[in-house]
Amino acid sequence: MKLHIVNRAPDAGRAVEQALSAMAAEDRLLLIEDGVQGALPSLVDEFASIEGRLYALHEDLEARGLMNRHDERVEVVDVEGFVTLTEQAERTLSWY
Amino acid sequence: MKLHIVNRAPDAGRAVEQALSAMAAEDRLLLIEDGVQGALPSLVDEFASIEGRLYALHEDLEARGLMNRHDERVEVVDVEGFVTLTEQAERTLSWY
Amino acid sequence: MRYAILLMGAPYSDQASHSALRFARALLARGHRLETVFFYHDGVYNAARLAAPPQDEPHLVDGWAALHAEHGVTLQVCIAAALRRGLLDEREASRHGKSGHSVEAPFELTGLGQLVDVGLSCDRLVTFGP
Amino acid sequence: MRYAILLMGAPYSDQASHSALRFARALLARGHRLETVFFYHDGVYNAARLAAPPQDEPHLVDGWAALHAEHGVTLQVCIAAALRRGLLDEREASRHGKSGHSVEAPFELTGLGQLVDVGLSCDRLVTFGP
Amino acid sequence: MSNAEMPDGDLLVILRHGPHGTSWLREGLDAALVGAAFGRRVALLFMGEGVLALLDGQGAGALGQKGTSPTLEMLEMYDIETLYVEGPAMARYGIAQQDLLLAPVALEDTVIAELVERHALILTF
Amino acid sequence: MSNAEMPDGDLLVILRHGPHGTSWLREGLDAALVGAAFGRRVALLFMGEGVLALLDGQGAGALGQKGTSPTLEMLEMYDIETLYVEGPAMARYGIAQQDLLLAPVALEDTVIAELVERHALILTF
Repeated sequence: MKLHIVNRAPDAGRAVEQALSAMAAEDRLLLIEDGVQGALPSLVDEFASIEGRLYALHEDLEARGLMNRHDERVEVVDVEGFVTLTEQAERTLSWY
Repeated sequence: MKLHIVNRAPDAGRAVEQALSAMAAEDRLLLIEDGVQGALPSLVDEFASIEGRLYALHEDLEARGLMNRHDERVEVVDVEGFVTLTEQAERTLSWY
Repeated sequence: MRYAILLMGAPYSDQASHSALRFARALLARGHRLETVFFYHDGVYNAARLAAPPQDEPHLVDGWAALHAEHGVTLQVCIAAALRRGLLDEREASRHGKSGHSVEAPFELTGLGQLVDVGLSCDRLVTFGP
Repeated sequence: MRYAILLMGAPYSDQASHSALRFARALLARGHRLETVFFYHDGVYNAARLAAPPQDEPHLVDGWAALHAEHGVTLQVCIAAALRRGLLDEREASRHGKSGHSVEAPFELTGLGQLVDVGLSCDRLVTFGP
Repeated sequence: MSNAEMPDGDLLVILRHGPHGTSWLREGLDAALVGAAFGRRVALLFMGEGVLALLDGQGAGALGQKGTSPTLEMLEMYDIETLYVEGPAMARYGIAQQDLLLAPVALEDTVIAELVERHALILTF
Repeated sequence: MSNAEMPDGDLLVILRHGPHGTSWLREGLDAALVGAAFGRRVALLFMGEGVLALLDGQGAGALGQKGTSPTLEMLEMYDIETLYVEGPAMARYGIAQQDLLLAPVALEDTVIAELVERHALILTF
């Protein structure tokens, strides 16, 4: 299992599409920095194909006022959870 | 008349969409740097609404091997032509 | 006409600095006047006096300095953007208790107000973003 | 586990440096070892010794140095990316005939081969892009 | 909104980035504040991702980085009261007027070109 | 292409940017060359905009900036012969195999995940 990390806003390029196209069936995706915009209910459908394997970083949601606005299908983790995700994955790939 | 300048690749964000949405009826759009990718026939339809007012920079097309691959509806100008476009426009806006 | 350029891209990271320098040369060749190049955001990195690019690549810092020497173009660097990024002239270095400096003439550290002034007083402001 | 971090974003321009530093602190707190932070692309600007951010903002250069002092993390800066961008230690400055320097210990200029080595020898490499 | 309602101004700053992820928003706001401090008539347009700058409930970054919300609260003090937001972007991000700080006027794409027309200097961030 | 045809390797460098506009392509290729020079088995995947790196007929930049074509020609000398290109991206940019330098293998999205799986270290540029 690999962890894919996306830090770019959904509208800032192709990072999300590229991450999704490189994900294997059990891989996970973590949204950090402006990537957490993708957790908004109006944008989260982009991630429908990986439901249950989509994470977003608590600190970055909170700084942006998105903490109670994110879609409930996104699992929120804090930075300790980020470390745990990297422990559980054999490798990480970053898409920026 | 204003000159809008786009230097970002079509896939690198929303620069093209934002430039188009801010253009008045007589405004012109110049593609430079990675923006010249938009002159490829497979991508140029994005600019259908401003046909006749779309320019691309010769030097940047040439460096990328796009000089004979661009769509014929794009007017190619060199850097002197770029200066002329800025003379003719009251103001310039850059979208990056 | 009186032109100004706003440059916001780092040298050697994206093409903005190359584009801006080439455009500057072309407008001067055409007989226009270039009052100022204003460096903001990562554009301030263009003022790094120690830049040592490979010899077969254009030396952008020297390129700007030549524009100043030949045509009197002022090279204004936003001071707030520069200090954060470690670009200090002798005066700022001493003010911050640091030895050494990373910016020198003809680049000058200046306030952001200059950008608005120059943008409104020149006939054309052309922005080169990253 | 043995971790390495690859950082490619400039400080104060995007969040990558903040994210990387916070992640580094968290993995160390969790009992892992962080061997190296490798600075590449605009990440090399994190080594600018003269950085003078406003006092109410995090000082990232000092943040990295503290990580070295407290946990022995090596701070490796790609030399090719750094020289272009004006980031020279005393040795490189003298080699290029320039007075002064903009990078100092604990940051070390090193070859890109180190990145590949560290990426293959550590258990985890986490990249923070701009 | 009709033409008559849109005042002419000196400087229009177009903000196209959200908070925290990059310095664009802060650096764009700084340009606006400086312009206003020098006596210019300044308007702001929050476009695309920039609409997220206006969301209420923002905080500091995890390492204590300052956000931009405190700067937004200073706009009125600087007499920057002409605020526009791109309507289609609000729809895209699922944001309603009551989610927003301040009280920007929502514009359709077609009106943005007119707004641009009415300012002497436009800076895009 | 089936699994059996894809060799395992040490380093996969994913190149997602075109030439000239940014330094990403050059810096990614440098990482690949260094890896190969140190004896690692290196493969390249040109993805998205990165397919434009492979276009024939590129030149130097207007100020004399070196392009990346000369570097591509050095790949074989460094024993980097495992080259992949994203098929859907070729279609998007309207590029055919005969437009390309070298002879990369075109992959569908679904195979990219497998390719990633088969390398110990992946660097994205």
